Amino acid sequence: MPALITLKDVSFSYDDRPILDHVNLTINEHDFLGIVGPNGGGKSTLLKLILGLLTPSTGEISVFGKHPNQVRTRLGYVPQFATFDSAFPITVLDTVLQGRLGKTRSLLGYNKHDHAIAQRAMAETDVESLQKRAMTALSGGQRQRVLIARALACEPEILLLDEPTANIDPHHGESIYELLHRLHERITMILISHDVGFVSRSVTRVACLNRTLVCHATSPVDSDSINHLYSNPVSVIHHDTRLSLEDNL
Amino acid sequence: MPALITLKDVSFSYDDRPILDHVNLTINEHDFLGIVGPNGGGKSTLLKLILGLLTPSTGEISVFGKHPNQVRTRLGYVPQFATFDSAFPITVLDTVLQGRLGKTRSLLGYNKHDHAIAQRAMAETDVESLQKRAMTALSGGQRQRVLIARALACEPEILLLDEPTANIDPHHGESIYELLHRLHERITMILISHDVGFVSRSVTRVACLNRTLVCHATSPVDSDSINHLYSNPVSVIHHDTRLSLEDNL
Amino acid sequence: MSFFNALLEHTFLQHALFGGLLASLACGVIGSFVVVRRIGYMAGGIAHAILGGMGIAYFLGQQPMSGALISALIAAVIISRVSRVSKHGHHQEDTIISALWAVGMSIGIIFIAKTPGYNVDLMSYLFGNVLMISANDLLLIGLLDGGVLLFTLIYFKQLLALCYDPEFAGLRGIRIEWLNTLLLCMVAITVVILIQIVGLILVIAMLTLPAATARLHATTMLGMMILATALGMMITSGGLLISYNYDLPTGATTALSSGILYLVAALIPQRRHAVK
Amino acid sequence: MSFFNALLEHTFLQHALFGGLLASLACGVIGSFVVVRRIGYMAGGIAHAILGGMGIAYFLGQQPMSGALISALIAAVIISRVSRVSKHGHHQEDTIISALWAVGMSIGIIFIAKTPGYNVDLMSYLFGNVLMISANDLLLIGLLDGGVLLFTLIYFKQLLALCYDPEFAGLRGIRIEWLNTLLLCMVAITVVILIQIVGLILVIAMLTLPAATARLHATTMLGMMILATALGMMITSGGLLISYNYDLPTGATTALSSGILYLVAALIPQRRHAVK
Amino acid sequence: QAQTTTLNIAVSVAPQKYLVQKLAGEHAKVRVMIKPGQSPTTWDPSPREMARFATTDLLFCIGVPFENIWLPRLQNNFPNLKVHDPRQQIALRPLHEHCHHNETHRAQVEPVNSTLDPHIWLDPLLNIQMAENMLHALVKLDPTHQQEYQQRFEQLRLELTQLHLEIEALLQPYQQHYFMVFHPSWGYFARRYHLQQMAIELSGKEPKGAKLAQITQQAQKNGITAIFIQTQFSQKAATTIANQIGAQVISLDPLAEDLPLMLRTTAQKLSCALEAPCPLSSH
Ligand SMILES: Nc1ncnc2c1ncn2[C@@H]1O[C@H](COP(=O)(O)OP(=O)(O)OP(=O)(O)O)[C@@H](O)[C@H]1O
Ligand SMILES: Nc1ncnc2c1ncn2[C@@H]1O[C@H](COP(=O)(O)OP(=O)(O)OP(=O)(O)O)[C@@H](O)[C@H]1O
Ligand SMILES: [Mg+2]
Ligand SMILES: [Mg+2]
Ligand SMILES: [Zn+2]
Repeated sequence: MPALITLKDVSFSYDDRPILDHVNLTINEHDFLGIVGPNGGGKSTLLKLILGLLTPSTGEISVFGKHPNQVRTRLGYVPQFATFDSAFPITVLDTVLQGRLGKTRSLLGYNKHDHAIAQRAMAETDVESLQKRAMTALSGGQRQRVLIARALACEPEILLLDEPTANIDPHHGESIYELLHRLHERITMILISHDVGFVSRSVTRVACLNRTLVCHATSPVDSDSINHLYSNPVSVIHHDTRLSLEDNL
Repeated sequence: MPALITLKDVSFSYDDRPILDHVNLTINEHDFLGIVGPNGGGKSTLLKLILGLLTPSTGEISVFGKHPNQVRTRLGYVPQFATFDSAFPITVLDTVLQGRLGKTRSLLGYNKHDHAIAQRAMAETDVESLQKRAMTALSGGQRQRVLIARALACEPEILLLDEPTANIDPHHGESIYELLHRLHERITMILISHDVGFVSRSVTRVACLNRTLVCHATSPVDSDSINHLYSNPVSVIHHDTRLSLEDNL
Repeated sequence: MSFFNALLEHTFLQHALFGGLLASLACGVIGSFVVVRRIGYMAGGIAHAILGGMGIAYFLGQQPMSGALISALIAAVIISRVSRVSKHGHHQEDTIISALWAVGMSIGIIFIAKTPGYNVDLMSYLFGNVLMISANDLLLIGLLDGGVLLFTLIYFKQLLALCYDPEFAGLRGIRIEWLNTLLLCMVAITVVILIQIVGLILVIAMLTLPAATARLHATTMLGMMILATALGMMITSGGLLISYNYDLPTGATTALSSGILYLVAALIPQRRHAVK
Repeated sequence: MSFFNALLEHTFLQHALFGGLLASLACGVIGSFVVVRRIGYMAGGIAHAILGGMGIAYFLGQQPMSGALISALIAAVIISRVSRVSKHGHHQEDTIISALWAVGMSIGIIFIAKTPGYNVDLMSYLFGNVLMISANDLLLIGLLDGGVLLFTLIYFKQLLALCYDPEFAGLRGIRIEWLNTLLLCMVAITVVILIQIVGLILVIAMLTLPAATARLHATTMLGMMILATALGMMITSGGLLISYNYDLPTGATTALSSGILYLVAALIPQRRHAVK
Repeated sequence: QAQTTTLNIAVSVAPQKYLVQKLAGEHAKVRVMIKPGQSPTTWDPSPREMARFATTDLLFCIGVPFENIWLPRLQNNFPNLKVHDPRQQIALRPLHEHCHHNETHRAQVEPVNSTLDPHIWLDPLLNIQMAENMLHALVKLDPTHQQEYQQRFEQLRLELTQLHLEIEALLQPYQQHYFMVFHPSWGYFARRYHLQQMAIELSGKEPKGAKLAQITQQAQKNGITAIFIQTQFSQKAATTIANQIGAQVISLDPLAEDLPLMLRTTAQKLSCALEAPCPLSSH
């Protein structure tokens, strides 16, 4: 099984403040990696590096064996915060359709196939009924679900999710978990979440990131070991060094 | 005990789409009301009405017996999403100090007292060490905690929190819960959260909002009844009518 | 003589009418981008920035208008390039446009000062007049319309994504720098061509105000473009009619109407309960 | 003759130097607000919008400059008022300023058209020149500086909150509409006063570019204001020196320097890893 | 000692330079304040140019609108700068005359603030008067060369008279003919040679729909065959109107420094244009 994503000795700093420190990570096909860690631990930064939105100070990142910028369209991404102008005149449907960019023909409008996929993505996150609404007229959780639908519409081979269920109500949260579970059969996923319960239920591997990354390596984590890991979730996630985590294991 | 906030028969609609429907609510001193409900249920809208940011279509809202606009400075507010320009050149400290506006002298700069309170607020949400940083240079959860600190610096008599712990890691989430618990002794609070576990542990009353409001009235909810309420959390929160909720009770 | 008789009789009125209608199309489409991208500044800025190119062209003994076009394109490229590398990835085009305004106009003035035997009022090139549109001009606006429509039709989905969420658009493999440059060049060309045909004020008015008015009511870009074009057509023909009947300057009357229309539309309380 | 000898000899050079330094202060402070509020457009817009007031004043036989000042203030009030009621509470000032530009200039043109007699070139009232600053002008800029500093000092914390997060500022009991209007009026007054003393290009350049350059390096508003003022002082005195040494137009040279400084600073890769 | 001093003279517009230079010869260095085509927006002197006003002995103004704004400021900075208005004894005409499109004009009171036409240098004979005024000013400034200045003036008067006669002869056949201009700069010229100037731009204001219609009709009625524009301005608008009425566009430069050449060329171009067959029937 070839590695889809490899990070070799990746470091990154903003303004000389080190954020990531010699991070090594390999993600194989069908992995479902959960990343947990304290606020400011560098989780979002790691995703942005994998997407090629940021460039590592040292080390190397390859995705599908290539430079991240060359394979962008094969990845789907749900950002932690929407980066768009919230007053922009655009409907939910048009937003979700934008996930098709890079997959569909490059000239002229979207075709039927794109629309079908967008509809399916919206159905999966239960925003179908909102599709004609303006993005401005959504509640926080509705907007978040539209962003997930947009990422699904990309038909990505790898899906990167940065706290996708923040602001989402438990019912929809639950159905998003189920959705990710289903998707996991065909898509490789990286999920950042503070929702310990969810992470423990769904992912196959967990990485703890707080400047340095501790990955609970290649053997899929079974439910027991996850439960063990999170028996005292707060202290685990708040470990400041490698050691404290390993103590817990 | 006088009612601090009363909503009488309040309705509200955006563009003729009804969002709130004849909502009645009374909040007394030392109440800690948790509001749960599905995405788009109108929770954020309700807070905005209480703050006077929106005006009800029908019905009346009074806060401290007055029109909301007249008592704004006695309320503290943590919005669901930051409304500011994220590239603005401002430090964390200056942001938190802005909570003092309306409490401090109106001319010239902030005084020592303001600084002391800001420091305390930052300590309470553990962002003291970030105080010299630019707001642009914060992670999602760090920013969220700064917003909570800003609301605390207001020294509000009523604190309105719209999903304050979204994006916050469990450790800090825990300490924010503890903080709110402590504050509850002196501050009346309304909290919107999808975090069922938290709501059940902390609040004295729970309201379910999905266009209509079902409030679990004046008797403080003990831990048992909350547990009962959330025994099957998804179905409870996803009740579409008054009835389904009452079925569950 | 009534306006309609006059219209039948005078070709200049016919040209003004058609010119206005044609210009409304280009302005409605390009203006919608201008408004959502918040670069309403662009028309005024480019208009003044091109003085630099005109000054240099004159110095070299070339046609000022070719200098204007080239410098407008250069300005567009610079705006796109600078906003790309700007610190937070946010577009703060207003500052870059100010910089180009100052730089362009300064270069123009310096070249004027240093050109021996200089005797052209470069500013006069900025003031076209809608009553003096020639048949050639009509053709030119028609071509502009064609170019704008073609460009928008072909790249509509990419342009929409670019304006809405550049980061996401980039992740979907769109070469956003390139497309952004193309869009700004389109704006620059529209501005330069229309300025010398209908004049600076009218370009500023037509490029931003119908689209801004449309935005108050449209929920999609496409709707906004169509509404903006329709409004533009109403305004230009209405402006012509009013100015004829009340003996007022046409350009100013039209610009004034569009400004008033926008301000009134913006001040009328929206149906929803206004955020205080 | 070296620049410094010339400076000792010619009062006009001394006036230019002092005028530039004084103007840098007002521009550094007000310009910082202009930049973070993204209303760099305001200088150009107001400059053209006040033609309306001047036209009316001229029609009524009044001093054009009083008309200019009044209309600038009216424009500021309108901008503040319209942006307040705008649908989403977002400030889209660029469009409102475009509207005022078009409306103001059109009114000017219409009134001039309706004023019997040959028009004075109203535009020429607008354009000061840094080499023609009188002692009175210096006093005026000094007063402006004083007003700006006082205003900023007194209301700094409110202004900061207003620019950063108007919704929150409003919730803290700040009368944001009122303060916003006051701020925009301050900008308008600065623009009108400085335009007739140092000229339009220089005002646009000085009001936005030093502050924008400062923003690339400052993390606080205060730091931005101080840096912007210092940069402005460097640029104006440097511009004067260069223009003297190379025999170039002073206003254009200064504006060009500030533009180039900004563009270079914006293009130099930031220390952090740039977001692509 | 007097022989070695040269006078530093500044003039408002380039044609004035011709007159002063002719009068003062090598005794004066003359510079033009406003280059042709400079507008208040683009007029931006260098410090050295400004410093020269400190050593300028005399400035001849002419009454162009530019001066209203800049002269007071200039004098403010250079309180010793002498400014001389060489327009004494010249009957100035208002820039805008109401007689051209008479049938629609209500009896209008001549407005108080109607601006006077500054283009006196476009009439050879008025130039003689202006030169004479300049002569007096020069003599007052530099009495030692009075003789020489006087002589040079006589020569200039001769030259200009000659020019006048030449133009008069050339334009004699076209008395009362109409010619069309964009900006009404040629009022004095027209008055001198009994021609009728029709301006598209009314009082420097943007033409208006109904007016423009009248003007084009009028132009056709008056048999206009050419529209004269100033080289300084963009030709676009004039070209469009010219196409409308089937006339040609001819560019003239009223601000050229070589005054006689410029006037002569103008007269020739005019006579050519007026010579062309009347296009009345063609439209
Ligand atoms: N500005 C707006 N214009 C029109 N409709 C709006 C606007 N804001 C919100 N809505 C609609 O109002 C309804 C209630 O929104 P609100 O933000 O109050 O929901 P909420 O309960 O806070 O949801 P969430 O849990 O997702 O934050 C939603 O259906 C939303 O689509
Ligand atoms: N644009 C930026 N400039 C400078 N520093 C930044 C920037 N963005 C983030 N940082 C800093 O980098 C560190 C890591 O940020 P990151 O967003 O990756 O954290 P995170 O793990 O996603 O946290 P959270 O759980 O709060 O979202 C933080 O300390 C943050 O302050
Ligand atoms: Mg994050
Ligand atoms: Mg909400
Ligand atoms: Zn201008």
